[in-house]
Amino acid sequence: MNRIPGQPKAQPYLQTKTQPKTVPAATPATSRMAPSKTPFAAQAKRPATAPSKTPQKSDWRIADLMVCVMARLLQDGERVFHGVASHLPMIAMALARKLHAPNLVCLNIPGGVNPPSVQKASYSSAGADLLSGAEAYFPLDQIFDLSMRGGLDVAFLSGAQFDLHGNVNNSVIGSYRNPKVRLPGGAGSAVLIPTARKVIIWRTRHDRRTFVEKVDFVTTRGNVWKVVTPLCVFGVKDGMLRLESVHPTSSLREVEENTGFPLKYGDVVYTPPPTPRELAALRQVDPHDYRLKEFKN
Amino acid sequence: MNRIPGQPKAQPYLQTKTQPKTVPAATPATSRMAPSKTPFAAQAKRPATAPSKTPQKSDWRIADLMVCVMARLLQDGERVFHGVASHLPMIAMALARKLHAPNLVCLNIPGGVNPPSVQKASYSSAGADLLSGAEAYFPLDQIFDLSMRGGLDVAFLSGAQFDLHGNVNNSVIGSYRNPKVRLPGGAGSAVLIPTARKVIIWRTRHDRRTFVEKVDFVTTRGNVWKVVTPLCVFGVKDGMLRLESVHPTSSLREVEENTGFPLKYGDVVYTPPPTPRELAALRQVDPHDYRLKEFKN
Amino acid sequence: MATSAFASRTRARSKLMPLEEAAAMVRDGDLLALGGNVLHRAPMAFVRELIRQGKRRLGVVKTAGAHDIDLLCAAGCVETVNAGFVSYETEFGLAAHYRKAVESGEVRANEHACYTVISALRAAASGAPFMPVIGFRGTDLIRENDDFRVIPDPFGGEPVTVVRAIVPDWAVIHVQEADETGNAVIHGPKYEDVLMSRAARKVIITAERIVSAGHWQRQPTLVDIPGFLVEAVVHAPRGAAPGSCDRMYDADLMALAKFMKLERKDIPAYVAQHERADRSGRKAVIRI
Amino acid sequence: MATSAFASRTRARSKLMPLEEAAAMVRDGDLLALGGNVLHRAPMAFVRELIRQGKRRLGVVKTAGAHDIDLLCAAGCVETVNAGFVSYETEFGLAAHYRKAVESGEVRANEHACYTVISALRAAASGAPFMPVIGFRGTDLIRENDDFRVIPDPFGGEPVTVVRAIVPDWAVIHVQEADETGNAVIHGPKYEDVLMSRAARKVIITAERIVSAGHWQRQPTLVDIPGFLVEAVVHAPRGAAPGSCDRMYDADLMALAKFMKLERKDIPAYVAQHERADRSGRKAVIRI
Repeated sequence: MNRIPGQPKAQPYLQTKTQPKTVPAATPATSRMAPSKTPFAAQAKRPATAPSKTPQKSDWRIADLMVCVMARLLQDGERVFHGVASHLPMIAMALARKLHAPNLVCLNIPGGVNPPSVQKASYSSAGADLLSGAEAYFPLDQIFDLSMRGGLDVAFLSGAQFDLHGNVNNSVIGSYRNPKVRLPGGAGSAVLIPTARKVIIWRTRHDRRTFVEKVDFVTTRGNVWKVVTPLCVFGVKDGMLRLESVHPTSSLREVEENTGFPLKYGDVVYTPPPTPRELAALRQVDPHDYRLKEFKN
Repeated sequence: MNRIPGQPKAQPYLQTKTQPKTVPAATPATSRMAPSKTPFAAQAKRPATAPSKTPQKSDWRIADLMVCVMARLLQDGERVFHGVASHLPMIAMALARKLHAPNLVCLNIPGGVNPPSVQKASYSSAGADLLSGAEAYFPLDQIFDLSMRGGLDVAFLSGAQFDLHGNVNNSVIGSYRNPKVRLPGGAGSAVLIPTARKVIIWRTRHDRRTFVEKVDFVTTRGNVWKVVTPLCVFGVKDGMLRLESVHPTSSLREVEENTGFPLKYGDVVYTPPPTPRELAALRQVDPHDYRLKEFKN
Repeated sequence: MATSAFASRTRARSKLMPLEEAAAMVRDGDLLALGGNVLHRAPMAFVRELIRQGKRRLGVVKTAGAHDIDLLCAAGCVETVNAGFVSYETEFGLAAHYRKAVESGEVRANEHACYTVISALRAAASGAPFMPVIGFRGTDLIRENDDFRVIPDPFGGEPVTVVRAIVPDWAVIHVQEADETGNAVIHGPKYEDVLMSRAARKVIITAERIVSAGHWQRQPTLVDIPGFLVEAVVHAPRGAAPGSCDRMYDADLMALAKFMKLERKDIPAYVAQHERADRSGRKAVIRI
Repeated sequence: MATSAFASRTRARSKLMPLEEAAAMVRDGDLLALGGNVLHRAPMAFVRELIRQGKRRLGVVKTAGAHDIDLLCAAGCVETVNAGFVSYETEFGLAAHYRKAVESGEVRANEHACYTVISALRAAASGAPFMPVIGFRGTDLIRENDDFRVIPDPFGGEPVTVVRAIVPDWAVIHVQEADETGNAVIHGPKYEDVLMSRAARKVIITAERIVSAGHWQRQPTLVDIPGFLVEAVVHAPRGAAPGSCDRMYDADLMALAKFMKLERKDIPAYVAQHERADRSGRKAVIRI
């Protein structure tokens, strides 16, 4: 496990209320990817209903942090979509709705508007369980239409390769007609990234194969707003990815070493770690730790 | 009442089985339109459940004949649509389904596939009663789609003006921008007449204002197959309306005098009158005589 | 399912408001998609309220209208009608006020085929500038109505007619049941209402009954219009009268026959008569 | 209502037939739209029967496929896949057989956005040669996939991407309930299945349960696919397994995990194993 020292207890954690600590430029980095597969032993033993008031580094895992970061990016009342193979956003949306965005409109492929729970979505984020008990039915074709007419606020999308210019590839490694690797395909991203008001990219890998100088194929490009990885958060400025915050478990150098394009940044801060309130809510929303699933491949 | 002499009792009535009698060219005509508003007194007194075995002229009205003619044009298994303000086709479709076309697929604006009854559709052929008890739901937008992709066999449509070339006007009398009369509009006809495999036009008026030399406006043109009026049935040959049969209540001369374009015809026959079986079924399908409604304006 | 953990859901902002308030959101010159079809489930209470509020230069879009469009034309509220058919079906014949207004040049009848209205709304719903309508050909409407063009098929087929998107400012839809957040259910024929709710910039629901939030959680696929698309919910009992509303009431043919005899000058009194009934719905949710 | 007078309705031709017979209608080279989404409600029994019958050069169209497309590719039945996404979601990762077949050049991956699949099917359903897809821009797919063109907006707006119609020869849809005439009801998410039933030339329904004709007369709006669009109805209990079928069974993750270990040579034995279960449905309606 490679983690930088925990934050001092006195540090405020709520991103919205405080100025997060600036990242020291020379924080050491020793691995290419932030590991997050194995839950901390301490965490596993802690009763889920009684979280510590003052979280330590052992209170959370990268998956927890990523979900919390993604949830914080959502504002109350927004219409947000997640697709297939999207456990982290699915949980982040439910978390945001529970915490600060009670009027979030959560949309998904099976069409359940605001599913009351994501606790049955163990192996799929596109199944009937997300429709069960929902407020209304608004399925995929209509979600696309909504985005086309400018009515989708946020889409969570992923991919296999990203470059400095926010190009996304989930189609092929190598050439399209004669691929070295045939990837799953961009799913909805080729129409959603250009049309959703804000696009949040997440990816559970952060290495030089994923963040590349130039993508092999532009499956899509457009309104990328944030990119959340196990190491950091990128924003977009002047059409280019720009490092916004480094997770407290990582460092500027680690990000730099694992990114295939030259990092752009100004004032980089530490990503505020999950707060006790966030962690408690997260345990309620996702008691079975489905948020770890995306880290298993 | 202007009716030509009744057919001899021995004459067979079933169009499908016999060669209908040829129309004498000089049958006298004295009125511009076949009246059919008032049911015959004799008919009104006859118990609906015990029709005569040998129909006399007093057994049926023009509305009955028109409905029977329209029903006969439908073949088993066909997908047939009627729209708004369409009592005659609505009843004709139900009648065909009851008689010779049990697998007819009856479609309508409210979306009831094969409504079990049209007996509640008193003032409208577009209301919820046609969906109640239906086999399935297939509403207007999908019926149009079906026709666009070549899947609609027959559409019943009407209009205010028709000409020799099968042009249909239900838009304006006078000019489009500055109309003398603003008509209701072509409804679905501008897309259905070009795309349905067969279009049956019906109209309860047959006069020189309706069948004109040249329509004021071409709302639509296309696959007109038959035109059923209170006087006759037109077919279409080489893109032109051609007289096919004259109702036994009318005459070639009457049709000629009431048609604003030169009549084209070869062997013209009398339209076989409704059979006892047809009339009995018609009374079951439409016991409240909704088929007279279109003759009231 | 831990519904209790999501108590905040039931506290979502109520969109229930009086008819007057909802109608006041409509501005002169707005384009309205009116739900229902001919004499069935048209938002008549809302239409009468628009007239009482003296709206002007409205555009209307609908496949087949009857009393709604006729009445708005009689009251001088309308500038343009985009429709495939405007008439009272068989029983009452032509829509006399609409007809006169078009013939006098006061109202522009932008005639569509019913399907081109649907296609234009589909274009709007999918954010597209136009929609191909393969069957719309050989009609003078292509020449006279500026909403149509014939373009080449880029895939090498025959030229194809396209219809311009129609984006209503409002879809006004009368339903049997809605909750205060705007989730709405149409019983019986849905006509073009669901499409309208997707094509319009904003949606106003008038409803026979206001049901409690979460009413359809056992069968969410029954919800025709999800609340998040809806701007306002109005409780409007008998809101489609004198037209029909499936499972609630049939058309009032006597009332319609009476209306047929009215002249234009009688319209203010006619809509004033309905004011109390039209505004009789509940203004707020009674929480138990 | 005089239902008795319409007794002939219940004598409509039954379309119920054995799985083998329905699959035999599919010819080599046909284009199939497969219902469901990823691991949910895909017509797996039908897919396995296609493999047992040795179909070749099939085209497949679907927004997001998983086991269905992977298995067909493993069996060498496929020539082209038109899809937005082919993968087993998170748990099982990529669709290995699909991936290898594309990488070897045996299968052509005609990548779409899920929405351009929907748009292409909408074009087919409405008989149009193409459909505008306003959001599809800035992607290399426009260059590489021949289904797309960028055309001017005849109404003066920005150029717009259009997608060519995709007209499947067959839509194969697994549902929970159907009657012998083909009326079919999907419980839970419908995905693109209703659209597919309208876009395809012919429809095959496989169903968990065969219900009596007239089953939905009290609520005809529940019927997702009207029988007159349907060519064949197959009784296929557990017809979506090892995927899920809402309200009937969830995905069989153990079976899927086992499948993941199979190589191409194991596929004939794999589908043979399923033959008895796949063909276990009723072949005819039992009339009481």
